[in-house]
Amino acid sequence: MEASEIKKRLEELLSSELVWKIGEKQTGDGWVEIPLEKWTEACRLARDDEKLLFEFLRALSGVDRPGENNIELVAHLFSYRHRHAVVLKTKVSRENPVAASVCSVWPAAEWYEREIFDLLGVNFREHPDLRRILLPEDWPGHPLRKDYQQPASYRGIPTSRPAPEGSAS
Amino acid sequence: MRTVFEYLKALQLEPFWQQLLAAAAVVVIAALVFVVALTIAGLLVVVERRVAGRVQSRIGPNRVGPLGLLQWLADGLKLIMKEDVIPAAADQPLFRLAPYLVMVGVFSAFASVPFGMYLIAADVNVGVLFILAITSLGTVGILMSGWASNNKWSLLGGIRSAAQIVSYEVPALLGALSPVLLAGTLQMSGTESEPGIVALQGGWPWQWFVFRNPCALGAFFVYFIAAVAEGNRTPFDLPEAESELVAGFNTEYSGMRFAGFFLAEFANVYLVSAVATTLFFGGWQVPGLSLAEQAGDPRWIILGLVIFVAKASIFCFVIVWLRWTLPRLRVDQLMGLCYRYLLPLGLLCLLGNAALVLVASEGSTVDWVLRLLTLVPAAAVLVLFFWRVSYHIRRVGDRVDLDLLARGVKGRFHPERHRHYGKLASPTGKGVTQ
Amino acid sequence: MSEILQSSGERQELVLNMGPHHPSTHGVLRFVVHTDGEIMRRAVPDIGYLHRGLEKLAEGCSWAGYMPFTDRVNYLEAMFTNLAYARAVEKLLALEIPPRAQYLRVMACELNRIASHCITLGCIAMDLGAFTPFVYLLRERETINDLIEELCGNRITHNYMRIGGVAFDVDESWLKKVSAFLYHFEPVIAEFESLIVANEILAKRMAGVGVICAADAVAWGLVGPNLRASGVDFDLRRDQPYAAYDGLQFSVPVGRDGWVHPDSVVGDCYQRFLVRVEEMRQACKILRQCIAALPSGEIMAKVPKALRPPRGEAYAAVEGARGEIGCYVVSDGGPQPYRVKWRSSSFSSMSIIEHISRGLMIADLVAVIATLDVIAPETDR
Amino acid sequence: MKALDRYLLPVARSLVTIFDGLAVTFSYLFRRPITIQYPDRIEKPVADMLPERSRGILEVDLQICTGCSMCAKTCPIDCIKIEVQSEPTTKQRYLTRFDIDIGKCMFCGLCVEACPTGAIRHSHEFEGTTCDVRRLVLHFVESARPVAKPPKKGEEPASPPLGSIVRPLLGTAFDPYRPPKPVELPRPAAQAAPSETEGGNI
Repeated sequence: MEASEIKKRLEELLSSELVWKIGEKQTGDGWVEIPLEKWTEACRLARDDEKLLFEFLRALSGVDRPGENNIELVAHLFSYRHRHAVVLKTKVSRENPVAASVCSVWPAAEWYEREIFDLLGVNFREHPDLRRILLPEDWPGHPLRKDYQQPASYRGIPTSRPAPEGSAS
Repeated sequence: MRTVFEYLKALQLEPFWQQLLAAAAVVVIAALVFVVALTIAGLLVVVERRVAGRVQSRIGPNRVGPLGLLQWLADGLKLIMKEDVIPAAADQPLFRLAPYLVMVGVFSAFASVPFGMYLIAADVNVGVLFILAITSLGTVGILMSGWASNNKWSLLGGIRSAAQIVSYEVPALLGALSPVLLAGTLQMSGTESEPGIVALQGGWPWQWFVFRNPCALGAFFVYFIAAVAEGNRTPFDLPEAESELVAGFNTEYSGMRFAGFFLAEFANVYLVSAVATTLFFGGWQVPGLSLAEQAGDPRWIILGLVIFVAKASIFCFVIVWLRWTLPRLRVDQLMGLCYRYLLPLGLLCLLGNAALVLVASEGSTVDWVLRLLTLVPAAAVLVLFFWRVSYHIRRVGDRVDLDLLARGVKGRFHPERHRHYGKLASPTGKGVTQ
Repeated sequence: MSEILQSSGERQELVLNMGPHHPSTHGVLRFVVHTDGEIMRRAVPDIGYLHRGLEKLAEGCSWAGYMPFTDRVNYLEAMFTNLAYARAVEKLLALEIPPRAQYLRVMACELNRIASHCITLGCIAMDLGAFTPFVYLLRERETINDLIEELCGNRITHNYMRIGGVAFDVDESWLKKVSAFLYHFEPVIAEFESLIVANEILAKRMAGVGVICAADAVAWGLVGPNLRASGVDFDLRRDQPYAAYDGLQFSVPVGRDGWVHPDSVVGDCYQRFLVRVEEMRQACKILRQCIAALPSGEIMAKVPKALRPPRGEAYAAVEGARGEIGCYVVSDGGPQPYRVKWRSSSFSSMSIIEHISRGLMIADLVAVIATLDVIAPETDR
Repeated sequence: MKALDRYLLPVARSLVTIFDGLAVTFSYLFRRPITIQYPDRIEKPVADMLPERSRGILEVDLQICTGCSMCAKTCPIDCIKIEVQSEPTTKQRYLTRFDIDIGKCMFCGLCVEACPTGAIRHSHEFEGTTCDVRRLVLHFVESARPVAKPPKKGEEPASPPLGSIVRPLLGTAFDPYRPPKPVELPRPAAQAAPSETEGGNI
């Protein structure tokens, strides 16, 4: 199914107006904007509906947009049976980033959401085991945020090696 | 004059000097056997690494000494100089004692290994029983090292090896009983006056116990597989399975103590092959000569020694070769193999031997038929094996040293030398000989 | 020894710490294994030891300058990660790639796939105790690395692809060397099969162990050989062809019951092992077709020196040796990528280990990790 | 019979497969090993064995370096540092510093592609072990050199053989670290002009 048909199908299921967007010169992938409160429901419908059958969560990534003061959750979905793909997006406010978890829809999302929590600081409600996955438990801050300052040292270990005397930077 | 003690008795000294000299003789012989066993274990380490290298199309140690034969001295020195770390929370006394128990278990068994006609430290009349009993002392040492190093991995390694060695004792014993049954005595070497297992076999293959009848061949396989398992060698090296248990029971050991475990393992490999040659392949018997002729001339005794060492090293090669070919069994499969396959086969071969010994007396036509019945299939398998080896060489090309970038170096992939160089690969073409 | 036996209700449990320096965890991974004797209750993976922040690094590089970093996402599949990033940015720029560059990309990727499978199959055999097959396949991998070194100058971190095409062209002698290698390598695969693949001990160690059904595989996001071994017949190169794959004929091996060994079930370790052996043979077939059909012409599209893709985002996926490697690129029109996200196959196959590790033995956990082919750098990025 | 099959078939299969596996390993005893016994038992130095495009340690042919520092700009990790000072009186621009920190370099080859005159290139040297990390910074400029004009198409000067520039700089592993001597401009006039550095983003 084409991207527009998928969007129409989703609108029927969610019974609410959705927006389909694409990049500046119509290059790259288009995506469907989902309101935050309908995020889990939209994902469940996308997986279970006969016409869509997106049972494969290809990737769940977070993009920090300090300009628009929100963090985007981007889900790339793919269906093995219908061989079609879609990109769903939702926006989470940057001050108290809390979103509903989609672990119940795709078990694969559990680790993706833990990574987004770890690197971007987005909390997920009813996530079975939300804790940092890549960084140590007590690492200050969330690195993938645009305004992240690298701490000078962690538990006494310097995080950057001084360039040897005479080197470039 | 068969043993040193008769020679001493002939000197007619006073009893005090008599006992002193006898004690000194015992100490000298024990030291001699220990040194021989140590050098054999050391050489076996180098042989294993050379064979492993050659099997994996690489070279193996060739820098220390001629052809790398002194590599084991270099390793030994290194291990002696290395710091001997004892973990803080380890159970000190047990930790220190464990390697000695394992070494005692293996090296003392060399006492009754018949290197030559008279070249045996103690030709006790319960030779086979002594060897199989003393080697299981190693289990205590391994369990002790597993527990004492206070490391979860070694604990698992220790428990696994205890279960393995104890359960493989039984098939090893059953396998060893068949030649004892054929010979009628437990004595390992023996002479024409009081015949032992080797003395009762002849020099030619059809006179060996292993080809006496098919059940004896089966008993050999049972014994060999069980003995390899008892020595913790692949495909049964569960206790120190590198990939699962890091290094099993000897994880925490270093320096001289680790060398103890290491040498004990290789001495055990030689012990297994020595016992296999003695029991099944007519140890030091020189083909074509009767016992009397061999006893007469010391040159034949030396030839017997050479023959024995040659046969034992063939089995050492087989054990080493198994290690670099086969994957490892899981613990439950290991136990299953022992109880479900080796035990019944061992019993079957023992009963079969007993029955056939009753039916076929020595030298009767039935006896000859049985010997041919085992010798011919064994020879056929050997010929099939060498044909299969030549097939593998022909398939990939006799020389793997193709030097892709014409670096002018012997050992790499030479596209120009490849017989199909110059023609572009056809889209549907198959490999050279599919 | 008291702290070893933590009592947890009905039977005491031994908590083992497998890793991060453990011979069978490839690279730096750690498993906290709760075992009851030999049988495992739970194996909780702990990743992050090799997290280098490659996604944060992208925000500091120029578009073309990030290419060398893509080699380091997965050091066994540098060509595939190069291609994923290059295709994502080309999708944003809507670039047309010359056909010769497409074929060169396919050849480089297939060579890299064979090298990566050599490591994987060797590691599976080595973890189960057979060290020799590992050395044989490493010897063949040396030859492939030499071929790639002659192509692009580096054995492992190739940095061969550029946005808009490839960096170096090939000549006749290189094609002849690849052909000579193919003639030499196909019988070596057959020899590997007769040495270890059908081996009863190996089969017994892997058949029926760590079974992953098709639904679980899709739900947990398994891709590539792991997915095909569970019976899902999907391959990006055939179903969503990119580069020059649509013109090439090759078959995609899929797991089935009783393949080679009667006890083997769809989705178990043994099927994952067999799928990779067959894929190596198919990669040789693809290479042969590419050598025959290599068009002449340009190897690089016209790309401005200071690259500024239009604002927008693109996701491009490539069928790597371990399955789909996706690169999600977001551009805000500036000279530097705004956000790069790597969809790595090891990350998702790592997440399923805890789910299937109940009831396995420790030796089986080693087999499961090896056949799922989990690579630490790709998991942590 | 089913149970008997399940009992005996594995035995048959294992005998056949182990037999064949042993045949393969035994066949390797008759084939030649492929080990290259680096570093001492090889016919020619490894640097000559490497293919032509092999990316080893960087070296700069200062005869044709125009000091444009394109390479410093394209390097993703900024490990190239160039300083060009112009002589106030004669307005002649001098290369006073060209350092490459080989400890940071990842041999990606982007600088070689960016260089218009092909001055910077990858030698086939790779044996750069040192005991002091400071010796990994290679200083190509000892005395101030006038910046070269971009050569005309025909007569490029003969470039020195690959690796000959960088091998003396690498030296052996145990050479002690000697800090680079500061490079002064040649002073036809009395006082030295204040140096304005251009290029080489620090």
